[in-house]
Amino acid sequence: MSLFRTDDQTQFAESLGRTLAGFGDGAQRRRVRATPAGFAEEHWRALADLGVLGLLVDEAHGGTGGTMADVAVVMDAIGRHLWAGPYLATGVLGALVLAEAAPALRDATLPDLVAGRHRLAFALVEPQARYDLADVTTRARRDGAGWRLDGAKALVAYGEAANTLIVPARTGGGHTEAAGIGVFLVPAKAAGIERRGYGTIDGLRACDVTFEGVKLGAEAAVGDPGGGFDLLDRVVDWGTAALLPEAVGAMTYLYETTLAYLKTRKQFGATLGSFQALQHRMVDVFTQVEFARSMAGVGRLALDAAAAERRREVSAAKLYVDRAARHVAQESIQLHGGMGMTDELDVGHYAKRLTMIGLTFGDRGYHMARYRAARAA
Amino acid sequence: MSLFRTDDQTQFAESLGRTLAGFGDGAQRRRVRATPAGFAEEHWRALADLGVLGLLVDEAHGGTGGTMADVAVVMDAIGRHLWAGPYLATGVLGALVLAEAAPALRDATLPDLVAGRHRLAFALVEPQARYDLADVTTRARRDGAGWRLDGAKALVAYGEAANTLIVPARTGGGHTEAAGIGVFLVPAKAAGIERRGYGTIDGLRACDVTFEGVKLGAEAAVGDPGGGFDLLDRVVDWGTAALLPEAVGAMTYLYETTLAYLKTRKQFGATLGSFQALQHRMVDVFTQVEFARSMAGVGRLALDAAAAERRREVSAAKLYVDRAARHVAQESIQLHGGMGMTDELDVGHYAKRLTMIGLTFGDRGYHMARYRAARAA
Amino acid sequence: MDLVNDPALDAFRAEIRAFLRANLTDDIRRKVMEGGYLSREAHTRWHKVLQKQGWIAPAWPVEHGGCGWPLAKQYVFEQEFALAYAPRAVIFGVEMVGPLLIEYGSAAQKARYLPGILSGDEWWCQGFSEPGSGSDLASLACRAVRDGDHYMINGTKLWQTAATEADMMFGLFRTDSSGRKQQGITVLLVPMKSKGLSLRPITLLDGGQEVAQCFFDDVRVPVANRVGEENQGWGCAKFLLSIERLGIAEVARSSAMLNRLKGIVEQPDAHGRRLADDPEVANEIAEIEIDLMALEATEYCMLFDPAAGADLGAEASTLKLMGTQVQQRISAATMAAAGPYAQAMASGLDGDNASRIGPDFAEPATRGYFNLRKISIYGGSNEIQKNIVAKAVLGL
Amino acid sequence: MDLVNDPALDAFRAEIRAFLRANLTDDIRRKVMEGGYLSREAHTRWHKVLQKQGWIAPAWPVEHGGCGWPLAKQYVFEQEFALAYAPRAVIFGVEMVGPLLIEYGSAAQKARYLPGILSGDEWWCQGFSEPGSGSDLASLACRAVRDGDHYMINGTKLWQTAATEADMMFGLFRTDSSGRKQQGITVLLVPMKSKGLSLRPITLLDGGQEVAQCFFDDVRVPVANRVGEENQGWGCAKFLLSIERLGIAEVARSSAMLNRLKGIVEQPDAHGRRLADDPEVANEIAEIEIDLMALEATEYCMLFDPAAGADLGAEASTLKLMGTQVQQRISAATMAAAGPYAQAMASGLDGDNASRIGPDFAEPATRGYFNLRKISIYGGSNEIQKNIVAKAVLGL
Repeated sequence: MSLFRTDDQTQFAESLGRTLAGFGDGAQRRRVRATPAGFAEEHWRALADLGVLGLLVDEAHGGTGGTMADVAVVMDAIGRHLWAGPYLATGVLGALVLAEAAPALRDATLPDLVAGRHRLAFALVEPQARYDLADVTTRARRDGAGWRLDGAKALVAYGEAANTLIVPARTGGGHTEAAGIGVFLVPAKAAGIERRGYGTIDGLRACDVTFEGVKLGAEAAVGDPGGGFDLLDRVVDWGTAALLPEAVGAMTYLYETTLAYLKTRKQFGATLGSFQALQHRMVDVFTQVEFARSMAGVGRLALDAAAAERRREVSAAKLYVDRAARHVAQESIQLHGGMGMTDELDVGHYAKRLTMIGLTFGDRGYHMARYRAARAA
Repeated sequence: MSLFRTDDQTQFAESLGRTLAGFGDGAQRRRVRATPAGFAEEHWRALADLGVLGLLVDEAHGGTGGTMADVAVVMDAIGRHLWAGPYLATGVLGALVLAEAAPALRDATLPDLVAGRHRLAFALVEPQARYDLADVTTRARRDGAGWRLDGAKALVAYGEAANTLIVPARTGGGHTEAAGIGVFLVPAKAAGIERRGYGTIDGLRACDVTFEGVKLGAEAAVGDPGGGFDLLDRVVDWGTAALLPEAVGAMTYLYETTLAYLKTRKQFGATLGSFQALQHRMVDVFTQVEFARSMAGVGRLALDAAAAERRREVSAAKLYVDRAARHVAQESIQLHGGMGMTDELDVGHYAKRLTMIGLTFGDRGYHMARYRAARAA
Repeated sequence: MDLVNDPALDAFRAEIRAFLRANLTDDIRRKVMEGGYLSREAHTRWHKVLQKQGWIAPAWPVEHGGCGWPLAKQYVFEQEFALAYAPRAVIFGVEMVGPLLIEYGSAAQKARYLPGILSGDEWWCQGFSEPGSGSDLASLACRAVRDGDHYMINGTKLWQTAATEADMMFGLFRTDSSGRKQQGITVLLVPMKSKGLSLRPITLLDGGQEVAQCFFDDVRVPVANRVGEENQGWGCAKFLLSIERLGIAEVARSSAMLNRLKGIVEQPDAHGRRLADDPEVANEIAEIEIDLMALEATEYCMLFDPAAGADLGAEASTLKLMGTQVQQRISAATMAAAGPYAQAMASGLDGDNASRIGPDFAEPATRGYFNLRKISIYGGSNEIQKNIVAKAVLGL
Repeated sequence: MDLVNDPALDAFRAEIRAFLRANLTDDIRRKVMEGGYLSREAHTRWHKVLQKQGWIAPAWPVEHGGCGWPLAKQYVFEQEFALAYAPRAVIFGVEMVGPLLIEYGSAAQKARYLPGILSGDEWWCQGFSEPGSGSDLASLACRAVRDGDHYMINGTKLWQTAATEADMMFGLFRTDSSGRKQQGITVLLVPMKSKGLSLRPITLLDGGQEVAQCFFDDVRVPVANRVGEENQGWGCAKFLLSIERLGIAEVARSSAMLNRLKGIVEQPDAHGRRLADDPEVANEIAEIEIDLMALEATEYCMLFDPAAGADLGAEASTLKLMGTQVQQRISAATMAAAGPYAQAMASGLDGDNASRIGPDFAEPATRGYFNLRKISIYGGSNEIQKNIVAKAVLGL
């Protein structure tokens, strides 16, 4: 992997861009996002047809055996077009977790995943946990050869549309201990599961999930059921690294749109772009976007490194990109003036998504602490 | 006391301004500051004649029984004219400490202080202590009816010109404990005292002082020799509150000078002040100066409050003014371009003084911790 | 920090507190605290309580039905209301139309309109901005042509707050295009039910519809509804803008919002951990608190400095600049306190608790964060405020 | 973070490290680390060591005595030198005059001047800025009038770094005032010993005299000293400015300064306390470190993106903007680490340890803080860089 796109990736990005643009203008896409599912089945299939779901799946299971650099191309396009759907948890986190799952489950599921017939959701957040990955109170108890799951998860993106939930659960240890956590693959329709759906401010669909005496087979546990924290930590880092190009894509849209607005909107008999104070602020926006783009690459490259370096650099990249995203989002609204405040313009919707990315998989406080701890390690 | 100047104070400020302006232009004042004493005896006398030294001294001892609002007028003028000399430790801290000293010492010294014949210096800093007031290792041991002093102090402003040093020393307790600290008035020429002088980056004169078996009378201890921490803390708050109007005065100079420069300096066929990006930055400078001015008033008013509120608000004011000062100093240099970098322009010298005020009596980290602690108290 | 150091005001302050304790209902208090939209019903209910107390118009002269209070009393009044999360009186009538008419209105206009403002029965909206005239207000183009004893209005106005609720608009209209753009502007009072006047509510980022666009299609307004002389409206506009700057620092409202935030971060979670113990959170709150102290002190200085004139000068723009920063910063910190739950948006805009996901404060916090982006844009954007200071104060 | 992921360069990197370990003396290393002024003697001593190694001019073509290295090798070279606190070669000769003459010089000029640069025996200074022409460089007025086979120069140049040490100046002079200001500028090479040329060293904020003003009073320079055509000097100037932007991010130098700061804050004090354990200090350093990572990655992308052209575009100005911020922020944090001792200034500018007050690093840290204010002013101020990006990249 490198910081630069290959020619193939550039072409891939172009065809992705055409496909996503074909999903309609901002208002049309918002209407789709406001449906109960939060995305359109035919759009999902169109993306599957482009091969986006198999990027991280090996060829033996129908995938293309690509890298996170390929995923970054997808996430950037998603960010630019403000598309929302269960891609991250399926094509990235799901592919990653399934590759380490029990062989039978893995072999049965991955080809369906690649083909767009099997979706996953990541049931990470617990109501009390904020961003602490080790704060897991959902419990998995041995139950014969299998498991019995009890507990609750919140803010599960596209959990209603998922066939399988990825669920960290406690098999032992105290409830903020890293030891004693397992990662489970849970059929979404298993008896004892309830899902309560709602929209999010950034136009996603999420749900709260409760597990009450949910019976799972032995194969539901991915890897060591008491030593899954490292897997969880790694999965979240992959998820984080995947959000960064989405943020960069959205920032790029805002930069381009705001710049175009400054070049056309007139006040005091001149375009806004002719006012030096606004020029300098727009240069800051441009700079933030370009630097965030590089930093998203740093986060991606770090996924291949040893755990301490991976943690350190993924957190560094998240911190940097989030700060830039917040700045670009705020400036884009401000420079659009009153229009930037309206629901009908796309600007605010991109701004909301960027703001929420900053609060997903850890905020500034969380990643700063994690960065410093990883650096000291 | 109020946030506003009385008419008397406005007149006082004007005559002070005339007197300080009479000390010469920037280059002339710098030459005076570069002398071994760091200030001119005749300037000191001129200020004493204006009554600045007796502002905080009661009328019984020859003073005018004024308030810190009067001192703020003096410090503001000192800041505006970048005058440097032993005023703070003599007219403010010295007057304050002497008022609580043994009556004989107090009655003998205060009239001389008011008349400009007796100067004090504040030997606060210890080499290892940074800003921690309780980190005192200089020791005062009982010695018959009196005391014996051993230790070292650093960065004593105008210590060489002082007749008396104000010296916090440990009489008991562990060496970062608040209990067991006394405040002593030490004749500067007592046997066993050595002073090593040097200049400072901001044009002051300072010295390191060592005490080796210095014998002091019983009257040297101000108040309770084991319970002087509160006095020390209060004295430093008065000193801090007095630095703030000095900073505001210096910022006001920089604001006015930089604004004048923007109005005259031409580039690209127009004055710098016609460029909107610079206009907006200059508005920020103006805003910072005005808000810092109010906040210096808040710090001053807080001196009369109970200890927790005094600590909280003095620290808040210091934090605010320091941040503004740093910003104004940096912008004044930047907006002056290359000229701002030169020693011959006054701008850089004001910037240096402002920067050093930010590191005197506690920096950002110190006052933030103190603010939070006082708020919780 | 107690800047209003006047024992005579202490009793007054106590009186307000007692009144609010006795009269402010929980539903209204909570709505204000959360930055939600108050219904016209709730607004009117509160207005009637204030009216009974005689506290509708603190700044108006007594002869027009106001309290006629000196500035210091108004200041304390506003402070206590804000700290208690009490709503303002319906803003445009009391704070803008009243002073405008008292200054420029005819006797007949005062007699006709002031009572409705005081009773709360007639609501007003402002008609200043237009699609092409935001920052550059004087370029407004919505045209009023004299036709006998009427003006005929054609064009459009944009960003009218509460227009859908309002009975009347006080607007600026173009009556002459031949001279400088500041000339040829006239103030007219327009009934919102006028034939030819239609509204398009505008949904904002937070999902609310507090503003609208107004379309004028041959709307006829009697000449008697003109305030001041024809083509002299720019003077009225400047007068109103200078009023709008008073209190624009929103110090007491920000104090209240900061108190709320402190309450939130001091709540222990299920493990007994408190966000307030995170040094970064604690520092951020401390910094906001200190910025707010500086804002309060500066506002106080500008309002009460005996050496300054009676009117707030252009320096007051700095209060808006810093005030909006503080408010936006508090709203960002409040949203951040919600952590992942900031994202959830289960309830409608007026939804009650039952339908919220996560902690109660989370959803209003996020809506509030996005809603408050407006305060650096509306009422003269922060960029315009800087231009004003650069020109009027710095002489650039 | 290891961006240069090329095993072929690892051996090269090891070679440089070994060379520096063996050859860089402590006095020079420490001076660079502290940001002090290197004497001409020390500079020359180091230059001779590099010359023996053949490493004077990494970017020059081999036929002119350079290393002819590809960009990646130059990048690693610069990186390792910076991390080891090794001085640069005397900057104007190798990095500016050499490339200028290689691009625009006559064969005779190359033969005459390149050897002196490579040997380090002839020092150069730049003659661009003037009292009235700082940001607006093209407005320069220092006049060169053709007089037979000489030019006669009158006027003044300002801010010439190392002018007091230099043997030659490459300068921009006004040879025609009739057209656009960018036209009518000519590059001349001026011996500093010329009759009529005098210097006034300028003391800067930190007490050093690294720059000077140059006065030209009927200074005669042979026409043979003209580089390129008469009146075509603006093209040369732009060429030089584009060179100056390369490496202007100062990533590796900043990394080295940050390493030094980390070493300082990790030192326990007399009570075993470390500044590094203060969360605010730790956060500040972490933030700088992260900003530096972003700067490094962005510089790397701009330099090595195969999809981009060979030349750094105006985007490179963003590297200067962010690079100066990082450097100034490190210098501020280093000064802050000195606490009250930041104020002490006992030694002279080249004073040794013995005369310093407080910790060794304190005095250079404070001088460094003030000295580094220059980097956002010189070489095209940050405001000018923003103008460049706004125009050339954003099309505003």
